[in-house]
Amino acid sequence: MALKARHKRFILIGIGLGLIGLAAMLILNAFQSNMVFFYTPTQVAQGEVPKNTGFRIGGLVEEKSFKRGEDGLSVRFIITDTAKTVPVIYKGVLPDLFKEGKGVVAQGKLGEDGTFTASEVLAKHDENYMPPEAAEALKRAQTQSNTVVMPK
Amino acid sequence: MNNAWLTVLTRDLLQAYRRRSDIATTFFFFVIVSSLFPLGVGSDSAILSMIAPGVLWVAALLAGMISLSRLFATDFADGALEQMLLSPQPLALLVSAKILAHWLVCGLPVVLLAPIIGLQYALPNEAISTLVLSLLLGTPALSLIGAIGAALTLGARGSGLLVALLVLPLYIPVLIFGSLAVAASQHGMSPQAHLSLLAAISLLALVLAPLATAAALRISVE
Amino acid sequence: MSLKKIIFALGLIIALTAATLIFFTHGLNYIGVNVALLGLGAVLMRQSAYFSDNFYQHASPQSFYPTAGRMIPWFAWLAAVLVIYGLYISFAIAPTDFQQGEAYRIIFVHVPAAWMSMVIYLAMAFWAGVGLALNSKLSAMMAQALAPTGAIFTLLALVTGSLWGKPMWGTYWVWDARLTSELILLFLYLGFMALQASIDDPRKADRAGALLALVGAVNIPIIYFSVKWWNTLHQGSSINMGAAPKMAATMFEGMILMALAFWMYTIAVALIRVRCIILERERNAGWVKELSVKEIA
Amino acid sequence: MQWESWSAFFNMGGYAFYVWFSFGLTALCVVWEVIALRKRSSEALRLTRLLSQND
Repeated sequence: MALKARHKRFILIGIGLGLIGLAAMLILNAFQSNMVFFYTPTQVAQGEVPKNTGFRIGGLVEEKSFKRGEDGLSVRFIITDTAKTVPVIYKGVLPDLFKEGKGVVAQGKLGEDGTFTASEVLAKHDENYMPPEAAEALKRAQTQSNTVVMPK
Repeated sequence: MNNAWLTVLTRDLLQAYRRRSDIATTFFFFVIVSSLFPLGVGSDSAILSMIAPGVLWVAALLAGMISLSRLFATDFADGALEQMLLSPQPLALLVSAKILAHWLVCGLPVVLLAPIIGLQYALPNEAISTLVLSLLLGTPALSLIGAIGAALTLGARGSGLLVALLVLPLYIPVLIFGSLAVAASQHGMSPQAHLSLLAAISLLALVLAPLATAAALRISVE
Repeated sequence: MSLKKIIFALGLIIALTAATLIFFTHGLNYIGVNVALLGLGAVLMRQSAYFSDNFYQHASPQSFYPTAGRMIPWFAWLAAVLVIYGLYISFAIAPTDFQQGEAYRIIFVHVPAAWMSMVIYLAMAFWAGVGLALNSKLSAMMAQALAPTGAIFTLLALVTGSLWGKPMWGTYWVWDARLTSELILLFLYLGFMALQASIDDPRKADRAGALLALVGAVNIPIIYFSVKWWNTLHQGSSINMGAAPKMAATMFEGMILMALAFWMYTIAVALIRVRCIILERERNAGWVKELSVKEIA
Repeated sequence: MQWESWSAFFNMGGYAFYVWFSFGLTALCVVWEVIALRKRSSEALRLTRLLSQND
């Protein structure tokens, strides 16, 4: 079958565009499913986490959950995503930004009893930068009226 | 569909058959590198199965890379490349035949061998099937992207090391998604997202890499 | 040059700068606006003096060499003034951060360096592409002159980032998407420079390097959007067009001043380097010999 | 002004190492690049002169 060169080029371009479209579909499909740097406590509760291996768990440190052990080194706290919680045990130095109510990512293993034994704890901070007075003012404004939307 | 395309493909395959020792190099490189790790790390099967996805993917990646510098070098030396540049057929099309030949010779054997190596690393069955699938979807991208690097360094000084410097950074996404897919199925998660990203990378490379390789060849041979 | 041509050239510069700014501040949200601006830029490029009838005359190394020489002091002084003012704002005026204390001041070098590492790569790929498409020597030389500075800024972004990460996140390095892709960017710069260095014929080296730069340009959006695609440790960007910056005004000011200072510095350094490259490559041209004789006298 | 004394300024709220290392390294890179470029241009000019004198 003798095709004209021009027709052949059109066919090739068509195939190329089709393949690119297919690739775009596959990428969209991938981002619909679960691909994350860390898992949330809700996912832990629903068992959507890797089994028999370490993983990262992320969320906020629950207010008033932080306790230091008798040895002065090990710490216990609870990670929450405001729906579910996971208790965490950790032995080692905490980053400076580690605070109750702030973001945290812990690497470690989930025990049989549902306690997460962390080998590394990292602080996750947000993209807000402001002087302490401004942060204080924002906080006050928020407690006065809950209608004020704070940047997360 | 296209005679010139088939000619290039069969010619490359025939050449590879005549120089079987070259194929064997790739093959044994993969086997030896992946067998060295247990000797260096220890025979603890828990550790081995933990590092298996990464190690096997890195070994496959390096095995595919060491044969890249030969992809266009022989054709360049015997003048066949110049004929291809002058031929009325689109160069990108002919280049795609050469890349397919490279994958059949260097990529496919690694895919077929992977289950055996996976057993050595105490991988569970589902993980082994994911490993094979991920290599099947990912290694074409390695050959395609590698061809750009091989064409760019044709005739450059110290091209072996240069190919590594140019190509390895571009390989990283393939490596990441490939090993994550295996790790996911190892730990009872679905590898589907990673596998579809691998397929997407291969498809994009299939469209763009032959064009870029053809342009690079025109620059290198003039 | 006629007034019409000057207006075209200015319009071109404004359109391309606006497109780049929108891309970096708002990402894909305004892709339509961005494409339109780039299209406008391309149309103006065809019209403007530099890229139509007089392109080859203006773009010859011979006429650019003295022009670059005249431009360098301007950009160098501008960089010096901006960096002094920027450092003053960053250290004396900008307040302490409410959660990171003084450590956040690393932002004043880290973010500008990270921006420059990406902007320089885009500029490099742009000049490389122009060099490849129009076969102009000077564009390829510009691309070559930008690469080392880009590599330095990429390295600085990585090192200052890890020095910031240690006290704040608790680690010098994590393999998250953004850090990893910035590392890949460094490798791409090094690969570009190594490829150019290892091809003896300079014209061939130009074109091979240009192709590599364009292939690698695919990586830049991956770096920028990785933060949004993957949920990672690295925080989102503080500055988005259309929304107020999530920073105190003086902090924002310091960061922008430092970024502008880095930008001016980059232009000055790239111009000095392009002059070196012109001298090294055109050594045997008559005008270079005349010039050197003139400079001795 | 943000600082009560020079020592407070240099201490950077306890983050002196990280902050000054970052800024110092940046300054070092810039100075190094400028010096290297000066060398390169004077070398290029010198060689060009040498070539033109040989004619």
